[in-house]
Amino acid sequence: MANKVVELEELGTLVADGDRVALGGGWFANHPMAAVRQLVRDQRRDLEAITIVGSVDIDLLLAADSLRHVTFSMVTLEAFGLAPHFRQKIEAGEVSFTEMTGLGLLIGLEAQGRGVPFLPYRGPFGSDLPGHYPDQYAEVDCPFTGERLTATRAIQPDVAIVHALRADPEGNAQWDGTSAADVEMAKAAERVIITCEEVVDRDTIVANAHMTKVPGYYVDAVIEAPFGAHPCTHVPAYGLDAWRIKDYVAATAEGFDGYLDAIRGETEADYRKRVVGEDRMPVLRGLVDQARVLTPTDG
Amino acid sequence: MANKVVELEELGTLVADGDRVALGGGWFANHPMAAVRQLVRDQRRDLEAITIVGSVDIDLLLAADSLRHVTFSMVTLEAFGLAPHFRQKIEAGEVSFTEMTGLGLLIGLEAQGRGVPFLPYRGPFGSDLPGHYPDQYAEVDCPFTGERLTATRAIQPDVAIVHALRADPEGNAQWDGTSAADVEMAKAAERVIITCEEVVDRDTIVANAHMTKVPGYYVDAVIEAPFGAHPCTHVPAYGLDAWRIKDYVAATAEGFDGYLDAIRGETEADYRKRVVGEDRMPVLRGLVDQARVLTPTDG
Amino acid sequence: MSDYEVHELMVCRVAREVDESGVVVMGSFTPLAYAAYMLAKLTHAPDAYLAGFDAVGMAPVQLSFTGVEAAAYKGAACRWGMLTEINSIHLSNNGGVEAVSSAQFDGDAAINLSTIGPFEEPKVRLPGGAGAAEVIKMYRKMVAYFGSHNPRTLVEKVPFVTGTRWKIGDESREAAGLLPGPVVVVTNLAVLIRDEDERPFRIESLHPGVTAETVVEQTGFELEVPDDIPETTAPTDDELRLLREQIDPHGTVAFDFMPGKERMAYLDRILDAEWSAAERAIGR
Amino acid sequence: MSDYEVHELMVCRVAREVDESGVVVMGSFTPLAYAAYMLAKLTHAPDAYLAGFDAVGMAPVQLSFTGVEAAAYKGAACRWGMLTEINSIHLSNNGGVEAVSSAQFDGDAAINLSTIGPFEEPKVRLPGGAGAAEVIKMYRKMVAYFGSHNPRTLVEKVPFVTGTRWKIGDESREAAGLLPGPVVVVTNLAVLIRDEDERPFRIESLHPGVTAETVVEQTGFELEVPDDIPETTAPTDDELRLLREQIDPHGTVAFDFMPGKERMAYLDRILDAEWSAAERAIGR
Repeated sequence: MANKVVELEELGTLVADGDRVALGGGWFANHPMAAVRQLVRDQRRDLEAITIVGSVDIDLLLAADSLRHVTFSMVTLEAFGLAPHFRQKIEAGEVSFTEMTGLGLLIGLEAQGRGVPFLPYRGPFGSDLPGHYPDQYAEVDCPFTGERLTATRAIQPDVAIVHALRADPEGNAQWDGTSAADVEMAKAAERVIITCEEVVDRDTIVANAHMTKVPGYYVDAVIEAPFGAHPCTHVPAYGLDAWRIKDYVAATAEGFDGYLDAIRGETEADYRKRVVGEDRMPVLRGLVDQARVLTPTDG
Repeated sequence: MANKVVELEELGTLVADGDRVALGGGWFANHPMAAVRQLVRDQRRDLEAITIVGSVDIDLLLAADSLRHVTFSMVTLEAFGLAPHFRQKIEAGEVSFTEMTGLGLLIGLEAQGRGVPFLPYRGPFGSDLPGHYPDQYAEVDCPFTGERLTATRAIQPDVAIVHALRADPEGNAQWDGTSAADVEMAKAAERVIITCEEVVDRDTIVANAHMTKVPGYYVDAVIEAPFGAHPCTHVPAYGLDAWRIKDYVAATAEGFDGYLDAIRGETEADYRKRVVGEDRMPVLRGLVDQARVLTPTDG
Repeated sequence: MSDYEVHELMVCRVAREVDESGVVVMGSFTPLAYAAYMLAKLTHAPDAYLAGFDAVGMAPVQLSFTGVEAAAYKGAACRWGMLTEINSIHLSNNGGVEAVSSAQFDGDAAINLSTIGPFEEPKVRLPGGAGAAEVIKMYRKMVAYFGSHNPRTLVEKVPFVTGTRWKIGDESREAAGLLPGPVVVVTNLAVLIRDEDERPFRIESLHPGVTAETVVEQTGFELEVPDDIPETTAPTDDELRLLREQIDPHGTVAFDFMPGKERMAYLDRILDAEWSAAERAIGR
Repeated sequence: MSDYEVHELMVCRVAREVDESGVVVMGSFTPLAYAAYMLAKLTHAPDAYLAGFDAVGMAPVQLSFTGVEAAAYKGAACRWGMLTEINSIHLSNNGGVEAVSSAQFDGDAAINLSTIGPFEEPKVRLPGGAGAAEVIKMYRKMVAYFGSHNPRTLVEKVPFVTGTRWKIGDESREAAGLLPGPVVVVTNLAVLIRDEDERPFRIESLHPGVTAETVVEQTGFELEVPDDIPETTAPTDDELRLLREQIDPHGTVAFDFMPGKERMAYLDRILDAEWSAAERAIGR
């Protein structure tokens, strides 16, 4: 059976300077942070990042001067504020951007994945965004009803990096919780890199076949990266490391060089030891255990 | 919690003469045969059936004079021959039909379900079928690249009937094996009827959430119908009752009135007793157990 | 009647818009909106169909910054991804109620989440709208909520339209293939509503102690001021108990209402409580 | 070399077209095509990615009329439905090899599965093409197989085009956005191949004892007849053993080659064997 497993350190051979990179995850969930850190270590330059709802993944790449362009529908640290480097770099004119409507961006990725140059939908009528990007949004009339629809153009990333719960060596990748637009990114991209909490054997995949969202034939490389979404979540493996998100924001306020230097001077295993912490790991997993469902009888 | 469970005998209040009815399943898998038999008992008339790859479901409705029109991409009894009444009724000009290409039909259902009047795709270029149905197929040019694509028009059934492995009273419905176009039919239809092998409580659904393919908000009625796809398969509950498919073909050759009279004169529970048979049920389930995966070491 | 805080009043008022028709989708963890949906599902709308993150058919959950996503999946009937959600809910007219907040909002129910200053050279680059541009247009009801009702937020015309309701009146909405329904604005001062193309927002109710004059003064767009404006219905004891004890015991909703200086210390207290709960869960 | 039957030769020849690039999709249970895919996966193409019914990333399975669908799911890595399959395989140029049979086939690789006689008033209403119209065009390789090579099946021009290869030569396929690859016809007499727009099908190999003259006589469309035509490579002992003992012990492939009179009795024997296996499985 094909074996696509490589080490995180080999990421640099799979992502080139200048590539258009789709980064998975959404909100605070499941961004491929171990891969992002590796891109920072590799000092990748001039990347275009594509994100639906980005977070510290995008912000860290901006801080590290790895991006020339960001395509997004939202980038936010939610309760922890606006994404600081996202603001700084765009406001200073140092990075160009394409702000898309969420559905336009998602359906653009979908279009590429299903082999059509565009898809129509009942679009964001009245929004000022489409007018800024005539190469991405157009109008199209239904040939049957005459209804005017929004057309969104197919978007093809050079590479998609998404973080899964587990994958087998062939690349069959599974999610249990949030998968966001990971599947659409993988289907749209020229090359697909799966990072995952755990590489498992095929039998484990078969036993949970309903959780396989990206089948192996799409996948070029499988990378085991435990806590690979940290400090973001990967449900059900761990909850949000809000404390380290706060540290991130605080480090930004103090100038960010120390934060970057630390990441560049260590391996991902070092990062896990230093930032996640052996003693903290079980508690971060416990954040999932303590999460509560309510029933009307609780009331 | 909403309780949408009704008896099979109430199907007649949910499907009216003249309705456009999408019937789930594909190949020999998973057609909603219990519901089909009930439509025969209810002597429904002038229905339009929509099927992707139909089988004895379509053929039986034709035999019972319940259809005025069939929209299909294939109707076949596979190893057991051409569908006999499908041939007879169309060759005699007694039933009209729309033969669509498989992807055109499926994407037409998809379009309706996702709220667009059409969808483009790289179509069945060179096929004679689209030219026969200008209301269903058209050409559309990509507004970005100019590429000429096939547009398939949204198809809206009045009602979809699909057979699931299990559903809860709210209508959350699960499949383990073949779901064919059941999901697209449910999403496209004005009303949705789920028949299922077993009605279960919500906890069972939650414990298998990855198998939920039609969520409850789509669903109007849930009907428990064990062996509800018989003589077709419902994997992993039971395999193909090839012996009863042969009986069906033989009954056709002898004139089909006896076959129809028997169904009309009994309840579905009677049918299970008479045709499936208490003693045969475990063997039909055993057809699933005996199915074998091969490994290269077998060689 | 118990004492309550204004964010509790707002949660309860937003909850009242939630009914059992259509799906309610929660994206980012926005505590006030989440609390309102949970409250509705635990009280008057037990059959409300909720989707949060990629959990579809959610049970109501307790709010927390670190575990709310995990909770969403625990009681959910179905797993999807973003694409299936947008096609099966937003774009297919299955959206029920959407509660959004934005940097700016105007009298045509347009929102700005993109920029302060020129779009290409922003003074403040805002986070962007995610799916809001399409969602607020498609959903049956739009609820906009603002913790601070002032004329810099509620403006006459947003300088940049990230998204808009598109059509307001039921008839023009239906003519455009959209579900008919109102736009309801819930703020720390009042409730505003608009449901006709040719009439502006009107004050539906005033929170206790707030005058119509204050609301007009603090609103950048035209308002219709009825002669007789009721007071916003107070939360019931049952609602307050559910909110405080079950839905939001750590107080995530109040966080958005904290003044700048107190925010970080307040957040630390919430996070301490969540950490302790996790430690207990793993038996430390 | 063992003795073998022509259907076994055909299975082995079709299997040789299966490689490890792209996905192979099996729709209806067509025993010869299924056997070929399984044989390939068990021999030279272990990484061939198979999808059958809604089971994606299948393990190879044993053939049976009553349980092949169940077997498909048992070792599969993934579950999809038809829509995801067509968008993720067929239409996105991930299709590897498609083996089809049809009522009629012509020199332009067009198939008829719709009608004998006028379309609206057919003499014989055929089953329809399912996804074939789109699939044979999109896939990298098209394999057409026919158990009875005769000029009524292999016709000059099909009277009704259910679907077609659309473009044949690699260059014209790539210009149309299609994967380049040949059309291979495997019959009970010979193997034909076409891979250029301007040249007709040519005889690639002849089965033992068959002459080029017979093939030309039995083919309704123009054929190029090379001077020196090799004999179709015989199945190996290993292939025959896998086919007979593992892949198709009940003999489902041979069923399609049975003369009319023997068909039903033969089918009964297969079904008896399958029933017995099921009884054993449940311990009767």
